[in-house]
Amino acid sequence: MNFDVEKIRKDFPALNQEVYGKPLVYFDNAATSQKPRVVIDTLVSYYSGINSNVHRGVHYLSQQATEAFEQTRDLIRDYIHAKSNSEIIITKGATDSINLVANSFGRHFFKPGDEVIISATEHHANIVPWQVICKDTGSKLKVIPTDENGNLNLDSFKGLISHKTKIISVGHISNALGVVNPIREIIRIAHQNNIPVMIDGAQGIVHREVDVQELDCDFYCFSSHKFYGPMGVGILYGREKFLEQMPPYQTGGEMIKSVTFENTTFNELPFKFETGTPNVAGVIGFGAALEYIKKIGMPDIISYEDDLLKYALKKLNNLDYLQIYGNSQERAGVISFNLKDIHPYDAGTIIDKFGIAVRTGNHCAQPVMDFLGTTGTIRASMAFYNTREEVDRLLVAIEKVKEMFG
Amino acid sequence: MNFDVEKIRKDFPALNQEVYGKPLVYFDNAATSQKPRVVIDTLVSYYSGINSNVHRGVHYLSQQATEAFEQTRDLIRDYIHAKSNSEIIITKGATDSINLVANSFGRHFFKPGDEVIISATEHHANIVPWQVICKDTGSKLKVIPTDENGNLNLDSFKGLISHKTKIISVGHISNALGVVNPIREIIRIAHQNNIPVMIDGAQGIVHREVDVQELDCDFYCFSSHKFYGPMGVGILYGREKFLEQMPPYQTGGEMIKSVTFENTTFNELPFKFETGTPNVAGVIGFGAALEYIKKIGMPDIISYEDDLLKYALKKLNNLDYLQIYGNSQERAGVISFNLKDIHPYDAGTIIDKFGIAVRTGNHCAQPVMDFLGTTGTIRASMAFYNTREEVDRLLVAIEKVKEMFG
Amino acid sequence: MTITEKEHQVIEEFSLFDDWMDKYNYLIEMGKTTPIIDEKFKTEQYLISGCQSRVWLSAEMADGKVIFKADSDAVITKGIVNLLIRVLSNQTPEDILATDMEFVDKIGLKEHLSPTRSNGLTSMIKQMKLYALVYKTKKEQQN
Amino acid sequence: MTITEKEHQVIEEFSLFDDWMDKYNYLIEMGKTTPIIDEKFKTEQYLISGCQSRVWLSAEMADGKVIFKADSDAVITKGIVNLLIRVLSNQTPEDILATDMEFVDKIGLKEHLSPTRSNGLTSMIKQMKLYALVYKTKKEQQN
Ligand SMILES: Cc1ncc(COP(=O)(O)O)c(C=O)c1O
Ligand SMILES: Cc1ncc(COP(=O)(O)O)c(C=O)c1O
Repeated sequence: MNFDVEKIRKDFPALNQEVYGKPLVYFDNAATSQKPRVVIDTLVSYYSGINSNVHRGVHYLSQQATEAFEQTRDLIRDYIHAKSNSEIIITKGATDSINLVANSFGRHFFKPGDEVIISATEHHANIVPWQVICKDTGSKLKVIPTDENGNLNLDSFKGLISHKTKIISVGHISNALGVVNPIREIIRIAHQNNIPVMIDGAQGIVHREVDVQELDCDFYCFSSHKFYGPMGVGILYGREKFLEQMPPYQTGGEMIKSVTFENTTFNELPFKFETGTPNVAGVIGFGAALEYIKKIGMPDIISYEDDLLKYALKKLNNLDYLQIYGNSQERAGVISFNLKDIHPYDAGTIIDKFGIAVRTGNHCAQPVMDFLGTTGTIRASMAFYNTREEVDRLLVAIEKVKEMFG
Repeated sequence: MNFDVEKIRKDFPALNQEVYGKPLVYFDNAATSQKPRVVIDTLVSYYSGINSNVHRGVHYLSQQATEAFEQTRDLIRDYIHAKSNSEIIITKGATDSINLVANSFGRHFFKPGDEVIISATEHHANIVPWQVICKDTGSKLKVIPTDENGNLNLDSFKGLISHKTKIISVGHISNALGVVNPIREIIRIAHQNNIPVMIDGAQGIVHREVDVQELDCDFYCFSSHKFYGPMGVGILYGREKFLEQMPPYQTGGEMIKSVTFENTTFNELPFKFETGTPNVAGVIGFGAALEYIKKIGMPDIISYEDDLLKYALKKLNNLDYLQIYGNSQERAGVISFNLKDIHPYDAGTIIDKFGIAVRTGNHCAQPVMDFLGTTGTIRASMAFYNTREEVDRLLVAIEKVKEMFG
Repeated sequence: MTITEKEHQVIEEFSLFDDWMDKYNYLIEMGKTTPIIDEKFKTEQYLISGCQSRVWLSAEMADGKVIFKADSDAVITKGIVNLLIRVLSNQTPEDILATDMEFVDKIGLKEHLSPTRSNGLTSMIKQMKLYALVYKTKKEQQN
Repeated sequence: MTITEKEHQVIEEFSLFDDWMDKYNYLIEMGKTTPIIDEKFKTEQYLISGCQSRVWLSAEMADGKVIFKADSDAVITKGIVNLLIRVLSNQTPEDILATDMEFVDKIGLKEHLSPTRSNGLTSMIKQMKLYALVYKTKKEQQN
């Protein structure tokens, strides 16, 4: 493996800083990742150069910006192996993408009595939009149960499916526990019953290779900012067949063909779902992130991350006062834990003082916290630029916490 | 006046470039503005420093980012003189803001037979969302007519108002014609009838000082990217009284208080309307833009821009083969015109070759184009960094177009 | 003349122009020449989307060859579509389908025209090939 | 002791600590001390929002003074709220309303605690002042 983590770390300016006089350990990657220099440089050169509004502009800058913008769409399509650019919708984030589908698919396809299936380990972004649309359309939300380690129960899942099920939406990787869900199996079962499946890939895209055609999912979404790109950009992949049938979500400029006060006809895919001035800089910056990732190579990234995760788990498992959640065969990116009898907030406050950024709380996944019987956990989420030394430093901090509160 | 345009131009890296071997003249500011260096630098230092997800994070970076993010909200509140931060909602752009209000206000307050009033000179972003919600709720869209110069007819407006009118939404400054609408008068009349008013300030905020309390509007929205800030950020000001009553728009993380699969309770204002990871970098960058604008001083900016606009109008009026639209007493930022018998697209294509960025087409305001009896116009939209020399260069280009096609 | 021969002719003509102004003047000239479409074709049905100006394109078969006609409300657009017609009209459906329109790149049309415009260009070429495909299919069904 | 006197006491105590660790150890100690709230107050109604951990706060009047009691599921948070109680409890509503709680800044609580947390802190202080306001209003109505 040609993977040199020290060299890679140099690509990320934010990693090279001190916090409270100590070198930063950034273990909050599941919340948002740091950005390689090439992404930051792309933003600078965009705003110093071709910055302008895209589409419909005849002037040079607008042409350049449009070309760069649409080339990024090519890049994204290519990266996730979608069939065509019509299937790549630019949004402002994973949450926006899920709201789009819940709203547009839901309003079009749901009738009173219909059902939506999600899982017990979802992020709020993949719960609440479905709750709202179910309430609005008189449909019902059903939940795939999990065992105490965050493994979804596929037998129960099969039992939930009925002719009323209109869509299934599950996360690729749980952000609270790091469990990789059996989405292939879920998609296979769903499709046997002719039910479309949406995958919330906010964490999945970061730690796994994604081929939407091979996965055979109907929707897949993620955020740029968790995948080394700028903030304010999200992606929604949708199968053309469904996108064609779905009504527009937000409306305004760009997404229309013609407007009179009496009637409006909408533009073709993907523009039908993209209104207002897009985040051109952000999108082009995300293109730079994708190029960067491709250069490092996802297979190398995955094997390095898996190795680091295993190392961390082994070390943490040695501490008998730790409760580690999500002990699944398939896990990635995230370790969620608690020190027995110590509030995660207390622990997080002290760990922070060691210059280590972990997240504490419910991780926007309150139902799974309720299920685990805790108000929150400490979550260390890792990226391919993290190191074993950083894991060791986390251990030192944890031991100190134990000492202070134990 | 302490206003040195040559010095100011040096603050904007993108202005310092050549296009087709000629110094760029950027007259497409109404589509998106260029950014001062301090905005670009802020993005760089954010992404190289405190980049992290905001709210709920206990670690240092998250605290810093949250503080900077919320301080920008202070800055915005202060800039438009809103009463409290609860009234400042961060969106992804003006279009997003209008969709939010149309949806959330509309679904809550509209009953079949109700009416919405907009104007004949609106941008599609302030037409289509209202069309959609009217259709969904069985309400009716009414339109304030305009004269041939884009001046709204206030007598007709009074005639449109009825006890069924639920909201009035008009632009502050028309992006297609540059006409400044009599929004004070509209708000006064509306409030006499207890009807709330939304102002689409996408262009207004750029060329006028805005005090939402003094204006007494109920909603006011705009985009960062047209106001010298980064892309992917919009603002919605809303009167707390209405925001409190309105249901959330998008749902997911951040905007909730508690989630179970059965029930979700929502967070307080402004967070109730903000879900998903916000564009932290963009918001903080917009803060830098506001500081910059405040330093230059809006009164100076306005008087310089007005002077430049007058100069350009005088010059263009000398060309008898030009048709100039929007000849109103109150205009700002934009000159929309056509060369008689020459298609704007033909003209724009040639003007571009002179290194001059103008926009051609319907400017996302097809109804006003229909009304003017044209498929499109050439639009030169100016900012305080444009100069008289640049106007002169536009004139040379126009004369060349006349020569080639005339 | 075959399509390739016509392409070479066009490339040669454009090679004479030193600057963009001459190219555009040439396109403007082309925009003023026939064949102009019959008014009855200037309807929604024949409109090509994706251009900032309106372009109407019609096709008919004569002696086993496709005859294209077009018009646009913008002169430069009309010049471009007429250039395409000059190369593709009066050719067999098979030949039209087979060509990859190399000349478009070679004469700097793509480079000098915006993505908006080259989208328009792409739409025009796509539409022409579509007509060719329809006629080819019809012919095959008749055999 | 007046509020100001108590504030000075706290500021003095904190001035002895060289590093953050000592400050937190002190807060943890404070978190372990009484007055702990009665279990019956540990309900939604007494919960203060805006903190990552749960904080319950109750108040009652005795001899014209407000007595605060509080609890939290996190020790540090409990330490902080107990610190506030130490300064504000057993004071008149008027005095509580009048103070601007300077000591919070002076002992570096704001600086060392996150905005999330200082929001929690703000919420706590706000809630305490609200209680004081209620009691003040009640008193005035009785007169
Ligand atoms: C008057 C007006 N309203 C709304 C918009 C939409 O703004 P955005 O594209 O930033 O959402 C624009 C921008 O073109 C505008 O000029
Ligand atoms: C699994 C999952 N889904 C959705 C989201 C929401 O992503 P965003 O906040 O970028 O919209 C997140 C981010 O926290 C996540 O981890």
